[in-house]
Amino acid sequence: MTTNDYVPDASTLLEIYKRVVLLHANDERCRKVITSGKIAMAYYSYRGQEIIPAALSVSLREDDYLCTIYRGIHDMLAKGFPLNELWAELAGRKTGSCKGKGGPMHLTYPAKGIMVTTGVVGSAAPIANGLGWGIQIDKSDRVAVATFGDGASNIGAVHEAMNLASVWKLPVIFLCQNNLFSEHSTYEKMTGGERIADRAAGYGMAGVRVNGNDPVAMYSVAAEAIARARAGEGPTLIEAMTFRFMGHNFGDPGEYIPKDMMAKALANDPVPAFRAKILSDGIATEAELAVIEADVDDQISAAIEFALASPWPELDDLRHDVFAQEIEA
Amino acid sequence: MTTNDYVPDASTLLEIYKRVVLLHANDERCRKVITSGKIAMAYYSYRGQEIIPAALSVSLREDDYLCTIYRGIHDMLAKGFPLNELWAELAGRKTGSCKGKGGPMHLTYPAKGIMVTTGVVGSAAPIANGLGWGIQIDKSDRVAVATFGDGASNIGAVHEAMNLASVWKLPVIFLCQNNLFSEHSTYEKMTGGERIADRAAGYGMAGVRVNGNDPVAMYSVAAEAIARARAGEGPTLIEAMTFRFMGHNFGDPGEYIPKDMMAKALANDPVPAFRAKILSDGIATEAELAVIEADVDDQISAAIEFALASPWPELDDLRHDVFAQEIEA
Amino acid sequence: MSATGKPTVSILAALNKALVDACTEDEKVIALGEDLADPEGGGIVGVTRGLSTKFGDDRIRSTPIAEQAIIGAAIGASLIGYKPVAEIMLMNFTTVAMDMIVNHAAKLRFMSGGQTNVPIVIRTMTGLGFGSGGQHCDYLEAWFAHTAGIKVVAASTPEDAYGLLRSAIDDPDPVLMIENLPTYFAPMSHELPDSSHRVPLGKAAVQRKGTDVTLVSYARTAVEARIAAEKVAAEGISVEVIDLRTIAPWDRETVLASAQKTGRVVIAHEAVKRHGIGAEIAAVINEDLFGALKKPVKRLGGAFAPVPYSKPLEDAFAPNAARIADALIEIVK
Amino acid sequence: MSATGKPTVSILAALNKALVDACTEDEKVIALGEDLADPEGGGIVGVTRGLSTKFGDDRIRSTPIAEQAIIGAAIGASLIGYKPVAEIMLMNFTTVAMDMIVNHAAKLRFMSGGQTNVPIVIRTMTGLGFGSGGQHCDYLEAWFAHTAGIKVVAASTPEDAYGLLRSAIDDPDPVLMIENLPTYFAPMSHELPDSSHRVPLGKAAVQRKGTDVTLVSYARTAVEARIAAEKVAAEGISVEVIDLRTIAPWDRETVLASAQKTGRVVIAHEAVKRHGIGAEIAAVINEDLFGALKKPVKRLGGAFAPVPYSKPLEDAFAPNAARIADALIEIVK
Ligand SMILES: Cc1ncc(C[n+]2csc(CCOP(=O)(O)OP(=O)(O)O)c2C)c(N)n1
Ligand SMILES: Cc1ncc(C[n+]2csc(CCOP(=O)(O)OP(=O)(O)O)c2C)c(N)n1
Ligand SMILES: [Mg+2]
Ligand SMILES: [Mg+2]
Repeated sequence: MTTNDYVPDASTLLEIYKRVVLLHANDERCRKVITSGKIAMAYYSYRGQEIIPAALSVSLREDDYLCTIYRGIHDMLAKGFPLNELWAELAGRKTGSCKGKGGPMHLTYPAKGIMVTTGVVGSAAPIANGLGWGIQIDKSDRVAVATFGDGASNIGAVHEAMNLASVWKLPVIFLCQNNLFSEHSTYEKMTGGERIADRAAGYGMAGVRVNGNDPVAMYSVAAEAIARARAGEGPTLIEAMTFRFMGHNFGDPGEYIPKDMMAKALANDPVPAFRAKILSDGIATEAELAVIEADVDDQISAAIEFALASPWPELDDLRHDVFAQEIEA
Repeated sequence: MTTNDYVPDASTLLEIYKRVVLLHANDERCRKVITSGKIAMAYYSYRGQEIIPAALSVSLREDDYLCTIYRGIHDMLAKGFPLNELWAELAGRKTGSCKGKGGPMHLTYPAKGIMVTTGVVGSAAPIANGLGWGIQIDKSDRVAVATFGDGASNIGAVHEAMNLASVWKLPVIFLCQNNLFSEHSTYEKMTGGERIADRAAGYGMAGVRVNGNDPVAMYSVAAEAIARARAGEGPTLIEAMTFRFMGHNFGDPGEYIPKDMMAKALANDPVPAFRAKILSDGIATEAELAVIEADVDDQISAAIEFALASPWPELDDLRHDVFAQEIEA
Repeated sequence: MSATGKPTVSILAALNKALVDACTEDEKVIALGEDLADPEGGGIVGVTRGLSTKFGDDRIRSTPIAEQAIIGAAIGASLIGYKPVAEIMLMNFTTVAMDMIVNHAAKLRFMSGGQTNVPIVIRTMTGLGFGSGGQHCDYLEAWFAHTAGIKVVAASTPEDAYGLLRSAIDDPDPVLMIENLPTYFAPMSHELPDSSHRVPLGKAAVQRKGTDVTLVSYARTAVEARIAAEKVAAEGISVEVIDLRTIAPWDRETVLASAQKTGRVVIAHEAVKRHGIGAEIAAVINEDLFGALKKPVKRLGGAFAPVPYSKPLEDAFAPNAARIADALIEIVK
Repeated sequence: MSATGKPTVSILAALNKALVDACTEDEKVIALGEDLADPEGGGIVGVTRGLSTKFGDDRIRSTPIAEQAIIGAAIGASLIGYKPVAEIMLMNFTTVAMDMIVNHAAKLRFMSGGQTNVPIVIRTMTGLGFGSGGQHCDYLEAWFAHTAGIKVVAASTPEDAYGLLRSAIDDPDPVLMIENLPTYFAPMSHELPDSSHRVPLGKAAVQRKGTDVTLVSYARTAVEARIAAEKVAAEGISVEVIDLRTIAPWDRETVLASAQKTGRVVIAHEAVKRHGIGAEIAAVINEDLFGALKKPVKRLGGAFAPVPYSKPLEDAFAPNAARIADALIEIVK
């Protein structure tokens, strides 16, 4: 783990934890709601990866940009995606952020800088560069974050994007959430080289591997990269080590995951560990955390109610938003 | 420059020089013939890069494979592409290796292991992997060479290919001929990182930068990489530093090339330098070289005559070689 | 696998057997793709399950997520005598490999003057029905049909799935096989095809004889077409149901003969209607049977929009049995 | 630029002025592509020459050879208010960027429910005539016309080149502009268009009025079409020449009205005939004018083969003025 000047104070850690609570609770609810049959959707649980976006996002502003992937609801909630618009979109309702047209793999909410969610591996990175280019022309200190998985590091789009970001010195953070698996394939088997972070050197770009499940380390590495980008000093590749507890997607029994590997990961579940730290460091009391957690649960319940009470799109909506002009029937 | 156990003896150096003579003379003729109007073709001169394939190819066998690019006639001649079939193809005649259908950018000659010439930047590399995969299944000690330029190092296909070659430990040599330009763009401006060779580390692959204009250094680096591949020890990325004297393609005045850069390059033209070394090392006499050079000129003249005397394809040929079955008119 | 009682054989099972039989009969048949080998689950839906265990890691390989590298490796191996079956998990991901497929696989035979050829099969999966939205269920066959040098096939029965895949592997040129996700699993047949079974490329199947109207479709839409034909039969409409099976080159002879006979043609596919496969077929029918048709050729296809997520919109996107039936009733009016 | 004497204005000059004017009038217009800026020669044929000098390196940028990165950067900048004009040097290289173009640029507006839009222009060059062979001159417009969410335009005159490019830049959605290499340079007009000139997207041009036959084409083929029409006029055949200008969505109204009037239609394009643009147009004409045509719609297009290198084969590949004239004569027989 690298150390730098960016150390989270108590209130920052509490803020990170609050976001973790939201992410953690929302994931649990998604799986519950699918099981209950209330909403049918393709769902890619991020359970186990909550710390990463929570610790990153506290250094981001509303006007910073995010491009994420199908497994990105944690990234988006941390960036401020509102629960009603989220749940209505997951439910395919007209009140969803994308009017029900996008769904879980294409969640978008520009008001909070959430510009693109892609279902195509690697494709968030080249688009984030364009956001960075715009920021550069604007002479602003905003930043753009592209997040993707370990598997995505081996696809062409990510390579092209990192080289361009480096030669253009773009204010882009490439956040690789290395959860050790791409679908059913292990990171070691599919990825040449010791660490994905090492590839940054080949682009003349800053690169760092960090324990993404450690809120302090993740915060400091993210804060440093974001500061670098804001200062116009170019992009950073962050490889955040983590694990996904729930398999690739909802319904994946994960038989391909070695039992001991899973056991070890579960034993190191970062969320309870972080909760314990918050308590032991005296950052918050059990009672205070209970309030935070209950409050989040109520918000999510309300959002689900809102979603399920919302109207479906009309068939006519198929002819809108293809172009600015509507398509004749 | 790296050193290793692979040092070319006198006869090897002479063989390399003989190939250089052929490459050098054929390039001159191509430009002459175009100027004369006898043959109209898109031509990408490799003048200045002759040493690289000459010094590589003496360690290759006929049954090794090559995938190259539009700027690849030097690579192919060094690998044994016969002059008649070459010139007839350049002239678009039925007697050409590709029956006139492929032309200068798609020269192919499997009998000498010349499997693919692509006009798409980067696309030789993924295909070379497949040749390497076949070699692996065959349990043979053949190797496959993919050659491409510095500009190609920034495109996705090359990245995907190098990672796959590394994780599959394929017998593939990735030969990047870094002539400092991609069309009108400089290497420094378009490429992140100090050296392209450094990117190999990110794939867990052997990588080396070498002066491609130095026959001894180029030979040793190539011989080592080929030996590694034959031994089943996996791929190598070779970055061979060189320069192209004639601009991107025939007719490119090259105004974008800094005058001093060009002057310096011309002053270090590797071909006369190598010729001088052959003489000063007493590897051959002036008289012997004169014979070699005259002989090559005669062969090329004969090939051009053969080509220009050859018949054009018939229009019906458009319906053949699309599929094994012919296309109905 | 008894010939009586409920069907037990799915398209997925037929595809799996086709791959097992091909690998068994010819050691030059090899396969690669993401999560394709058994350590990675034998394919995300299991089409390739068991292959790597049976035929070894040299021949059957899982790959990194790198579609250009996947198709490139298939092309290279095919140039030296192998018959690779490459999987592109979903058809939308062919978009990252179009250079390899179109500029290389489809063209190398021609550009080399026949010195080389590319006997690869590219299997890819797609289809509406799972709410996967705009980037996971497009039908893009029209792009490949427009490309000289590659053939395109799709099956709507286990027998055809088996026979087409075997013929595609036997074929000396690249073949793209489109598989439909929602119809992988339903048992449709009683017997797994025997290893000698082949479906010739370029030959359509007349799945139901009829006299009033010709219904041309393929892939999942052919399943819907059969249901629609059954439905309108009750109303006394006799439909000739043609499953193209090979989308490119499509079987002009069979389609034109049927159109000549019935004088009415409906073409239906899940792909976007505009500039879809139906356009070429309709154009050819009109050229060939000018003045001989009783009604203009009717085309049904996907809406001119990306595939929507929301269920009611997704359901409305493409022709189904009900909409095809309506078109059949309307055209015979 | 005198209105008398020989023409002096080429399509290339018109395109260059369109870019200069657009950048001058709107600082949100930016451009990127390989060798596009002046230090790299201002574009390999000079379409973008002078832009980076005039508007600066921030707005006008040369890129590495990385088409996915090029289109991705254009998309990203367009999401936050910029109007990027991205160049893909040759149309065959769109194959490496199809994911960015099709899965992203064309779909983001819809998938985001209209929260975002992608006002980019992709300029790309192609065309037969320089012996560049199988990977450098394909016309692939049919792929994009089949894709909901992106428009496709091509010009055959300097005025249209200017007006289409300006309209494409003004348009709030992605537009693919196909430029023809062989017809860049020939002076065709006397005046460079004025900066207010626009050609509305979706509107075809009737470039010659006629009564016997409707000739539909676009891009370089429209140039050949005008020559062919002139040629057969001598033989007393009156041809109505329509240049689509916008290939997708194409102008049904203009084409159908003309077809209705003449009762005979020839469609010609350089792209491969099978499953080309002509198929959709022919299919629609036949649906709409069923029974009203005097002759079946005739389609001319590229051979079903990769583009060959050898001159005689390349010359034979696609329709030219002579072959179009033959088709016109035959259809009025
Ligand atoms: C170009 C492309 N190829 C294949 C897929 C299918 N696919 C979806 S997710 C996935 C695994 C991605 O793994 P990783 O990048 O590590 O992200 P994670 O899912 O682990 O978060 C694959 C192969 C895809 N979406 N896009
Ligand atoms: C994918 C793709 N993009 C763009 C081009 C156009 N192009 C042809 S050669 C070239 C420059 C390649 O430079 P480099 O890789 O250094 O090879 P060199 O020509 O210097 O040998 C470019 C951009 C292409 N052929 N393919
Ligand atoms: Mg992963
Ligand atoms: Mg170069």
